Formats: sequence, C-alpha cells, structure tokens
Amino acid sequence: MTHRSPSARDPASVELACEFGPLRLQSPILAASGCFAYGQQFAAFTDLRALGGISTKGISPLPRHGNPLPRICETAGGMLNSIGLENVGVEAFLRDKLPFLRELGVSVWVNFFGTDFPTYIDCARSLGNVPGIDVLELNISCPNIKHGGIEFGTVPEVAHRLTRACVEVSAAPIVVKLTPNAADNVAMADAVRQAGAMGVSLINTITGMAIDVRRRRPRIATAYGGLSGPAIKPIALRMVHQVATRFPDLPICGMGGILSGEDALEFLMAGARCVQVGTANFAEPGACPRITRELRALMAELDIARTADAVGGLHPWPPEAEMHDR
Amino acid sequence: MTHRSPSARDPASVELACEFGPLRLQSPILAASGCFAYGQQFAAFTDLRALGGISTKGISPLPRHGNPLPRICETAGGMLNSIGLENVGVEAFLRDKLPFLRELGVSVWVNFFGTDFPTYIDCARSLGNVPGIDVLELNISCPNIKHGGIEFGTVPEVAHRLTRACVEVSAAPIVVKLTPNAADNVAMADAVRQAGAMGVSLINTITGMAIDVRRRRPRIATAYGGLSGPAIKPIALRMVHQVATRFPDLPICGMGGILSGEDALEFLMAGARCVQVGTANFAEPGACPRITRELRALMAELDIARTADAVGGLHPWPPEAEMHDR
Amino acid sequence: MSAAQFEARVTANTRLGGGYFTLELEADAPTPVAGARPGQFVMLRGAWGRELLNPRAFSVLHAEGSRLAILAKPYGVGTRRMWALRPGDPMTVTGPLGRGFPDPDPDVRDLLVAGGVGLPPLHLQARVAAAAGLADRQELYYGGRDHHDLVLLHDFAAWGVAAHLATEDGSLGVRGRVTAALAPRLAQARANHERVRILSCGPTPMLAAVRTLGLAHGIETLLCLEENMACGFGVCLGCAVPVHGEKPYRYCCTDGPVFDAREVRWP
Amino acid sequence: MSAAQFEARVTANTRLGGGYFTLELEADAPTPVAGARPGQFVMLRGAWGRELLNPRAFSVLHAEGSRLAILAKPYGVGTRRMWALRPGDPMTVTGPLGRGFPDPDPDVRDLLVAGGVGLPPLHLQARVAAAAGLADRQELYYGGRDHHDLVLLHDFAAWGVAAHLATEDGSLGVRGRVTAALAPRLAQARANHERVRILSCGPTPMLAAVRTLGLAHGIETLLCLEENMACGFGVCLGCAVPVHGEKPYRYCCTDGPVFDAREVRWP
Ligand SMILES: Cc1cc2nc3c(=O)[nH]c(=O)nc-3n(C[C@H](O)[C@H](O)[C@H](O)COP(=O)(O)OP(=O)(O)OC[C@H]3O[C@@H](n4cnc5c(N)ncnc54)[C@H](O)[C@@H]3O)c2cc1C
Ligand SMILES: Cc1cc2nc3c(=O)[nH]c(=O)nc-3n(C[C@H](O)[C@H](O)[C@H](O)COP(=O)(O)OP(=O)(O)OC[C@H]3O[C@@H](n4cnc5c(N)ncnc54)[C@H](O)[C@@H]3O)c2cc1C
Ligand SMILES: Cc1cc2nc3c(=O)[nH]c(=O)nc-3n(C[C@H](O)[C@H](O)[C@H](O)COP(=O)(O)O)c2cc1C
Ligand SMILES: Cc1cc2nc3c(=O)[nH]c(=O)nc-3n(C[C@H](O)[C@H](O)[C@H](O)COP(=O)(O)O)c2cc1C
Ligand code: FES
Ligand code: FES
Repeated sequence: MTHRSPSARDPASVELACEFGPLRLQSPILAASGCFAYGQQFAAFTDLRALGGISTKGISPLPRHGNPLPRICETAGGMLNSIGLENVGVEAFLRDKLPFLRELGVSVWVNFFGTDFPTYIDCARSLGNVPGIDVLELNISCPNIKHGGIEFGTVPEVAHRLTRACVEVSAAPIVVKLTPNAADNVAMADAVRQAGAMGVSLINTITGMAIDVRRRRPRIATAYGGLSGPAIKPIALRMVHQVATRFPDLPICGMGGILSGEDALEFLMAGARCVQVGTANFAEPGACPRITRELRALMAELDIARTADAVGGLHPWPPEAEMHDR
Repeated sequence: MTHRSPSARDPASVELACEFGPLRLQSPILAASGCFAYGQQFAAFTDLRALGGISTKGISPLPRHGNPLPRICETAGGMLNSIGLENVGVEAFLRDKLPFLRELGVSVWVNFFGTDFPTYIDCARSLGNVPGIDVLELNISCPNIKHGGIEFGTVPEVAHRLTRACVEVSAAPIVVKLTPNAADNVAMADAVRQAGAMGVSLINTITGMAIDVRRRRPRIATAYGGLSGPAIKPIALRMVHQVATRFPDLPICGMGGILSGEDALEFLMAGARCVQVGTANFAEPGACPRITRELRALMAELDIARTADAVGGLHPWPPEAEMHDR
Repeated sequence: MSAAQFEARVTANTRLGGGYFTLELEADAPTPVAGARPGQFVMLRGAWGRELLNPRAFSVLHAEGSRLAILAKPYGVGTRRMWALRPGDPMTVTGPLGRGFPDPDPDVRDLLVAGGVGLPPLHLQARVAAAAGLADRQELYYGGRDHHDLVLLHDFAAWGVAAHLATEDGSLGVRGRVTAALAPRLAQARANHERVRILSCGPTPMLAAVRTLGLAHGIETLLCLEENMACGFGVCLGCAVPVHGEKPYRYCCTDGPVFDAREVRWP
Repeated sequence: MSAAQFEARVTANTRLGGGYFTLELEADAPTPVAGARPGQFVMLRGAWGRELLNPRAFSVLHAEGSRLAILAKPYGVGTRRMWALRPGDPMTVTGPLGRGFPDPDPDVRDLLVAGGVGLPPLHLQARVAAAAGLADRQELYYGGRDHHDLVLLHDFAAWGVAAHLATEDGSLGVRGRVTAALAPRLAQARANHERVRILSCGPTPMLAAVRTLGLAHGIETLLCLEENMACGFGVCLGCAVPVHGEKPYRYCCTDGPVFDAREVRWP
C-alpha cells in the first residue's frame, strides 16, 4: 500500500541481543512491572522465551491487598490505575513465582518497594541475594500507596540515601525506577547514579484523575491514579532523552506507551538501551513478541545491524536554509 | 440509542453565567491562549459573542518570530507544538488586535510573557492599564522559549516575586498560568496567590518529544515541544483538583484536552470556575460554541441550575461495603 | 478449555430494539470459545487505534465452531463503537475467560434471574439445559424497564423454558422489579423443600437485591458479576471483587465472574 | 470565497494503482469549496475520535456544487485511515483555504510541474484552463518513480493538454527526473523570449530542484508548498514557511500554499 523502502538487510541478520550494564539481554523488549503479573498467565498465549526479560509486579516484604475498587478506568489513549501495589510478598514470591520465571531463561527483574527505609532495605536484602534474580528494580515512584512511594521518588537526597542503602545489601544490580512526577528527572537520575544504581527505568505512570460527571465522583475510588499508555509516550521520550543526553553512560530502560516496534525504536533512539512494554499486554497477551518482530523488521528496513546501533544518535535538524531536502 | 435520563430541567433555564473572582463571565467556556490567535479568523466560522471570553496568543513587549520549523506534530490523543511564542508584540496588539476583541463584548484575557523581570513588568504595565482588557494572564510556563518561560514557572519564590511585581503595575487582575512541569502545583499556586494573583490557569502544555525513526531525528525542530490535547486531560484534572481542594477560594481556570461539554463539566467538578478550550479549535473552528451547547444540555440533564453549582462538590466513594449500589 | 486470542470478522450486527444488539463474529477456524460455559466471557477489541487501549468484556451468548455471538447495548465509548460495526469489520477476541455457572442438574431447578445485558449467561444456560433435555429444570425471571428491555424471548419459548417477565411500567409481564416476581417463588420453594438455586446476572443493584433475597431464603445464589476489566486474564488486578474471608479481594476475571452470593462482601 | 466547515459523506473511494486513491465526498448542499481555485485546499477529518485530533490538508482535485474530490496516497496514520474509508463514512471538511495559483492567462504558457500527490492543483489548473479554452496554453511536466506513480493522465489527454512524462525507471515517458524534461523547455523558452511561468507542486526535494531551475532561467516560478498543519486557517502558527524579507516566516495556510520561488528561503 504505502511505498516502504525494501529492507536494507535480512531481518534474520538483525542482532537484537544487547547489553544493559553488566547484563546481556537477548532482546531489548522486556515486559513491564505490574503489567505482566509474574508471567504465568502469558504462557497460555505466547512464547515467553522470546522476551528480553520480565519485570515482576512490585514486591513488598509482606503481602499487600491493594486499594478499594474501582481501580482502573480508561482515558483518551491511556488508562488510570490505582491497584495499590497489591502483591504476594517476598516469601510467596520466592516460593511460588520465582521458580517459574527462572525456568524461562530470560532476564528476571524483580520490581520491589517498601513503605519506609527499613522495609525497602529488608526487601532488597531478601531479594538481592537470590540466584536467578538478575536485577532489582527499585520502585521509588508508585503514586498509589500512601506511605513511601512518591516522596522517595521526588527528593534527590532521599532517593540517593535509599538507593545507596539498597545497593549495599544487594548482590544483584539495582535499577531505580524514576517517577515522572518529580520536578527534575536529570537530578534524580544523577542522585541514584551516584548512589551506585546500575541504571534507571523511566517512566512510571503519571498521576492523573478522571471524573464521572453523571455520578459526580472520581472514576476510581482513590480519586487519583497512575496514567499509562500512548498518551504519556511523548513525556516519557522526552525524559529518557534528557537523562540519556546528560548521562550517556548510564543504562536507561525506557517505557511509556509502547504499542509497536516503531514505538520501541523511538525509545532506543531517544537513548534507552532497552525498553519495557506495559499497558499493551492487557489487550494483547502476545504484545511483547509482536513488538519484538516489528522491531526486527524495522531495524532491517533501516539497516540497523544491532540494537546497540539503534541507541541514541539522533540527528539534529539541519539549519533551516537546508531544510528543503527533508 | 443509549438510554439517557430525560433532561431534569429545560436547557434554556440553565444559567451559564458565572463569576471568576471580580469578573462576571457570560459562560464558563473561554478560548485558550495560542489556540485562537487574536480571534479574527474565527469570525468567519462562528459567533464569537457566545464565548465566555478569549485568551489571546501570548504577547511580549516586542514582536517575536518564533521557532524554526517543523513546529508541530501529532501524537496519540495529543499534539506537540513548539511555536516559540511568536506574536505581534504589545504595540501592534493594542493597535491592530485589541479593538476587534473589545468589540465582541466578551471577556478579554491577554496572555503575556517576558524574557526576564524587566520585560515581564514592562508588558504588565503596558497591557494592564488599558480599558477593555479584563484579565492579564501571566504566562510563566511556556516551555518553548529559551530564556524566561520555564524557570519562572517552577520555583515558587521566583514566581512569587514575578507575580507581585506584575500585580503592582497592573490595574487589571492577574491570573497566573501555571506549568504542569513544576514539581508541586499546590506550592506554586500558593506562591502566586500570596503575591496577589486573582486566580490561576492550569494547565499549560507538558514538555514532550516525538521521534521520526526513519529520519532518526526529532519530529519538531526544537526536539522538545508542548504536549496538549485529550492525552493530558487526566493530568490536568488532577492538578486542578489538587489546587482547588487546597485553596477553595482561589479562582481556577481549568484546561487541557477539553473537546466536549462533558470534558468541560469534568473540569468544573474538579474545582475550576471556568475553562479554556485549546487544541480543539484547530480541527473545529466552532468548537467553543458547540462545547457550550453540550455543557448546557448536560447541566440540564443533571439538573444543575447554574455554573456555580457545577463547581467542585465531588462525592467521595462510599465505603466498599456500600458499593453494590453503584 | 484454555483461552486463545484470535482475529474475527463481524458477520452480523442485529438491532433488537430497546438499544440492544447482537454482534456475530466469525474466525477463520474453530475457536476455543465454542467450548465456553454459560457465564464465561470474551474480551473484544475493534480496530480502535490508540484511543481505546483495552478490550471490553462480553458474556458469550452463543458460540459454535468458528462463530460466536454476544449481546450488548451502547453504554460508553467502546460499546457505542461496537453498535456501529458493520459486516466485515475486524475484531480481536480473547477467550473463553473466567469460570461460568455449574452444569444444569436434573435434581435441581435453576432459577435464572436476568436483567439488561445480563441475559447472555442465562440464555446460554437455558440453551445448554435444553440441549441436555433439562429445559423443564430451568425457569427464567427476567426484568426490565419496559417491554423493549426484554429481548430474545422467542428462544426461551422455543426451548420450552418457562419465562416470568417483569417490567417497571407493566408493559410486559407483571408490573415491578424482577425480584417481586422472584420472591414468592423462593418462599414457595422453601415451603416445599424444593431443591432450587439462583443463577443471576444483570445490573449490580439487581444482583444486590437478588442476593439479599437468596440469602434471606437460604437458597444457593450464584451471581455473575461485572467489574471494570483491563485484561480479563488475571494480570492487571483491576477487577477486584470485595469478598469475605482471609483476603479482602478476589478477581472477577479469573475467580469469577460467577461468585457465590455469600462470599461477596456486600451489606 | 470565504471558507466554511461542513459535514460530508464519502461517495466513492477509488484505488488508482501505485497506492493512489481518489476520495469523493458529498455534502447535503452546495459548498463554498465548489469555488476553489487550483492550489486551494481543504482540511479533512474522519470520525477519528480522540486519537487523531487534527484534520489533514488536501488540495482540491475537483469540486462542483455539493461534491468534492481529492487525490491522496497512504502516508501516515491519517491517510492510511482515509485509504480504508467506505461509501457512507462521514468526514468533516473545512475549506476552501489558502491562496491558489493565478488564473490561466492567454498570453502566458503555464508549465505545470507535478510529482506524486502534488498533482491535484495542476490537474485543476488544466481543467480550468480547458474550460476557458486555454488548454493549449498548458503543458504538463509530470514525474514519478515508475508508471504507477503517474495517474489521471487520461484527463489531460481529454482536455488536450500536452503531457511530458518522466519516470526514474523509464517505464513511462523519458527516463529520469521531471526536471530533466523541464530544463530544455526552459532553455528554449528563454531563447525564444517566450512568456512562460512555472506552476509546481510535489515533494519538497522536487520543488527545490524546480525552484533552482526556474531561478536560474529567470522564469516566474510558483511553488505550492506543504507544511505540517494543525488548523489550516492561520491560528496555530504551525505551518511557518521560511521566507526572505523583513520577517523570517510566512504561513503556508494563509499566505500560501502557493509562494513565489524567489521568496522562499531555501539555499
Ligand atoms: C464478565 C463481564 C461480562 C459482561 N458481559 C456483557 C454483555 O454480555 N453485554 C454487555 O453489553 N456488556 C457486558 N459487560 C459490560 C461491558 O463490559 C461494559 O458495558 C463495557 O466494558 C463498557 O464499555 P464502554 O466502552 O461502552 O464503556 P466505558 O466508556 O468503558 O465505560 C463507561 C463507564 O462504565 C464503567 N464501566 C465500564 N465497564 C464496566 C463494568 N464492566 N462494570 C461496571 N462499570 C463499568 C466505567 O467505569 C465508566 O464509568 C460485561 C462485563 C463483564 C465484566
Ligand atoms: C496545502 C497542502 C495540500 C496537500 N495536498 C495533498 C493532496 O492533495 N494529497 C495528499 O495525499 N496529500 C496532500 N498533502 C499532504 C497531506 O496533508 C499529508 O500527507 C497528510 O497530512 C499526512 O497525514 P498522515 O496522518 O497520513 O501522516 P502523519 O502521520 O500526520 O504524518 C507522518 C509524517 O509526515 C509528516 N507530515 C505530515 N504532514 C506533512 C506535510 N504536509 N508535509 C510534510 N510532512 C508532513 C509528519 O511530520 C510526520 O512526520 C497536502 C498538504 C498540504 C499542506
Ligand atoms: C495496572 C498497572 C500496574 C502497574 N504496577 C506497577 C508496579 O507494581 N511497579 C512499577 O514499578 N510499575 C508499575 N506500573 C507501571 C508500568 O510498569 C509502566 O512504568 C507504566 O505503565 C508505563 O508503561 P506503559 O505505558 O507501557 O504501560 C503499573 C502499570 C499499570 C498500568
Ligand atoms: C499551538 C499552541 C500554542 C499555544 N500557545 C500558548 C501561549 O501563547 N500562551 C499560553 O499560555 N499557552 C499557550 N498554549 C497552551 C494552551 O493555551 C493550553 O494551555 C494547552 O494547549 C492545553 O489545552 P488544550 O489541551 O485544550 O489545548 C498553546 C497551545 C498550543 C497547542
Ligand atoms: S481484568 Fe485484569 S486482572 Fe481481572
Ligand atoms: S495551519 Fe495553523 S496557522 Fe497554518
């Protein structure tokens, strides 16, 4: 239909495998925390072994039941959620969920959080020294819990101290998941980088609200929830680009509204070394493998041989006087 | 098709006229700055006299030519712009544009900005003492100019000083347009409120980015631009609600992604006293009057007699145990 | 029967009056939805681009081989778009999902209590029972605002399932709510020590009333619930249902949508 | 002719090969677009909900009474959706917008230089000229990648407008770019002191080459430009065109889309 340039190279020759700090990922496409549970449900629909990795639902030391309902609603190009970090807790995770994940042979990122310093550190210690966990993704950014969560993610000094404390007790590298609700992501990234974080994930959801005018009340019970989906992609790309431009050596895992291989490539070109796919999994359990296929085909079309070659390297706009050739 | 409850009252009986601080607006639906130019172009398509008011393109002391192109691109449920505050300047505005606006009999909001304290104050002085200008909308939030703009909008103390200085030289009330890029809108609102701002407008666009992967470059020449449209509505509603909850007496003009009467009512219920419609005007020059009609019909359906009765007053969710009757 | 995601095309979109419509879909090959139990559901999504991200849940009305049908009514933005679908339009289907109602039992009478778009699970239960020669073990209690609100009645008649209708305006069946028709039947069952159970699906206020009645009469009551769903297969945790017991919530999509009325944490 | 916004329905969506299609629309009543000059455009938007906010710009290919037609090719998400439109689908139209080409002039030869979806303004110019009995004052120079890229040729033939075709693969007309066909014609015009002007529309690189040629030969050259547009009527300021002169920009939608080649600030 549309004239597409024929592929510049054979898609099979594209090397998706890539490095993320000390990690070797077989693909830059990972499943995002909270959008893939602990992986099992997807096995019925798709081949999980094709993923670059899986980030689990955020784990806390003790199980959590989550927030009152309704917990979700849809908005234009996005959705709000206020799940409240419901999870099975460290113990049940290690016992019931990790064995399945470890079996898959893909990189396992355990997203975790606490409600204060001691519980964060406790969690990092319990999870960070277990074989088969490749990354601890330190969630300092969840807007849906009352204590902890957001304050840890908005004050650089606090994030620095928290990250350092977790790094000290964990053998697994720590990747800090930053919140877009912070004023200055570059300052936050700097703070956690200096505290020993191996990398950063961005972005988490953005705090938002929707109102049911007929019932004159918020659409979700907690009034505010986290906005995800394509609506936030431009904001996420900007934040990834800002941090990548400032700290070119800091591994960034980018996310926010990825639905297609082209979206994923936008994040890589913005400077992310790998990406996570969140909300897309809900509508389409096979979203991650499809996006992986699309990315491979697009890289072939654009003659990008390896994932590393896709990262960063945006061309600036030429001076206006030369713009006629765009 | 859908069963709608029959209107609880005659739409003609709904009183849209409302108060915004000392101002009386004939309707809570205004046109947003930068999305309505200086109004003239719309006269061919629609009756401007039905509007609650018009906020002009941001005016600076001297004319500005704006940013290199491309300046706009579309994203999912939104658009990015980097117009660069191109405008005709104070002198040409007063000479060529204001007479037309004043003629309409609707409330005239002049959005303005400078690049430093003296130019801001200069602008406030030149515009704030001219008959026919009802509000000076102090734009401390434009992400598209290098100097001024964003820094004024993110540090409460700076915003406070700037607002106070403008209030002092302007006879017209000052409404400060806050930026969603600030960490804490409540603190910003507090700062400008204490400096004598009559009210606040929120939100301006959110800084975002989009990448053309085939050309491996940003889609707009300045790389980053301002995101507007329905994509940002949940974020805007949350910010309006936060500020309204904290400062119930501070007049708020809400905006961000309003396309329908229902969207407008969401903002009113979140706590805004009036709203502005921005991006919607581009696709539909008659968007403001249509949205006004829809709001009137919806208020009639929900038996809301006056705009003031629509403002705020959200019901909290009942305890879960009573939720079966939702 | 394990679930799958597959593409299908609209083969018919039939307006039934009262705003109801049935949407018939066909895939290229037989699908696992053909094995759906009454109460199981599918997640449906049209070619909605990036505006509406999540699919919508619909009870299976009927499915056979590569075909399936649902019953719906325009409600929000998604169902309004579905109302406008035309033959040939594509949809993505995931299903069958959830746990349905128990099989019809020769020794038990199923009181099928339906309202609005809650009809499909009970319609399918009646269909299954009729196919098993158990039509006389099914009784339909079906309520709505007016006669437009009661659809697909001819099917129950054809299967030989007795239908007790109630409309708020009295335009069809008895005047009043469906619970008004149900209450004396429950009293009678209790008096006669008859083995009955209630299978119900419909608007939440109706389910709450049915639950109160069922509990009051000590009759087994199974409710097919609706919650906002993003995924339908247990990963988003959006569809929590408040329950009594150790944990405060169970999940509508994987633990339900059919729940025992005693379990549900309603007043 | 002042612009209006109105609703229309698709009456035909015709695939022309090479990915091109014409979309024909009809409104309930005659529209001001019927008075559009060649080069004027309309903003079109389908029932795209909240995903795609802004309408897309299309040159008027033809318009009469309540009907109008455009020529397009799937490019991004908007034009891909338009490709899939079917008769009966609604569109919102705003137009006619912008300033078009000057009227055909009996004393001047119009060299119409077209590429890709830039054909419509020149097609309409030829149509208008033919209707005024000035077909012999028009010469078409039309280039593309291959023969699929050259559409609606029969119209020019029917009007008696000479067509000089060029394809990069030589599958139709001369092999090479359209400028290769144009260059000798300009040299000839200059040599003969013939009064000619260039009217051109097409991909920006082609326009840049046409401009260079035109300026080199000192021939009046009018370019119909494309810029990203959000509104089409002068309010968003998105469609800036870099120009020489006092101000660095003019606006494609209101000052153009037709600009004098000398004015445009290109190298
Ligand atoms: C297991 C299950 C089976 C269902 N079966 C059918 C069926 O057979 N036929 C049918 O017509 N509908 C059925 N529904 C309901 C259907 O899924 C919703 O009507 C649909 O999601 C609404 O989508 P929408 O885009 O039209 O509305 P939206 O715009 O998404 O929603 C509008 C409003 O409705 C609320 N809402 C959305 N979904 C639900 C819900 N499920 N429960 C309560 N409130 C909700 C939203 O919070 C929002 O306030 C079923 C739901 C579930 C969970
Ligand atoms: C005055 C005018 C007349 C036009 N006439 C026609 C016509 O007759 N037939 C036709 O097929 N097309 C025409 N176009 C081009 C048409 O408007 C674009 O192809 C269309 O907007 C693309 O929309 P999309 O959603 O498919 O692509 P998008 O997804 O919106 O765009 C994809 C990419 O194309 C870029 N882009 C979008 N629009 C333009 C543009 N106008 N110029 C350069 N880059 C752009 C975007 O920045 C983006 O990078 C005209 C444009 C203008 C300004
Ligand atoms: C329902 C839901 C639950 C989520 N839970 C978590 C979580 O437990 N921990 C976390 O770090 N992020 C969580 N997220 C955020 C996602 O991992 C991701 O950062 C965000 O959704 C943006 O990506 P997306 O637009 O692709 O969904 C959750 C998101 C959603 C939608
Ligand atoms: C093209 C464009 C130009 C804008 N120019 C200005 C401006 O000059 N001053 C200002 O305060 N806001 C400006 N805005 C922001 C809008 O007034 C509004 O705050 C924002 O777009 C959110 O509303 P919307 O989603 O309805 O467009 C501009 C927005 C757009 C899209
Ligand atoms: S709908 Fe996602 S967990 Fe139930
Ligand atoms: S397209 Fe908006 S000003 Fe030209």
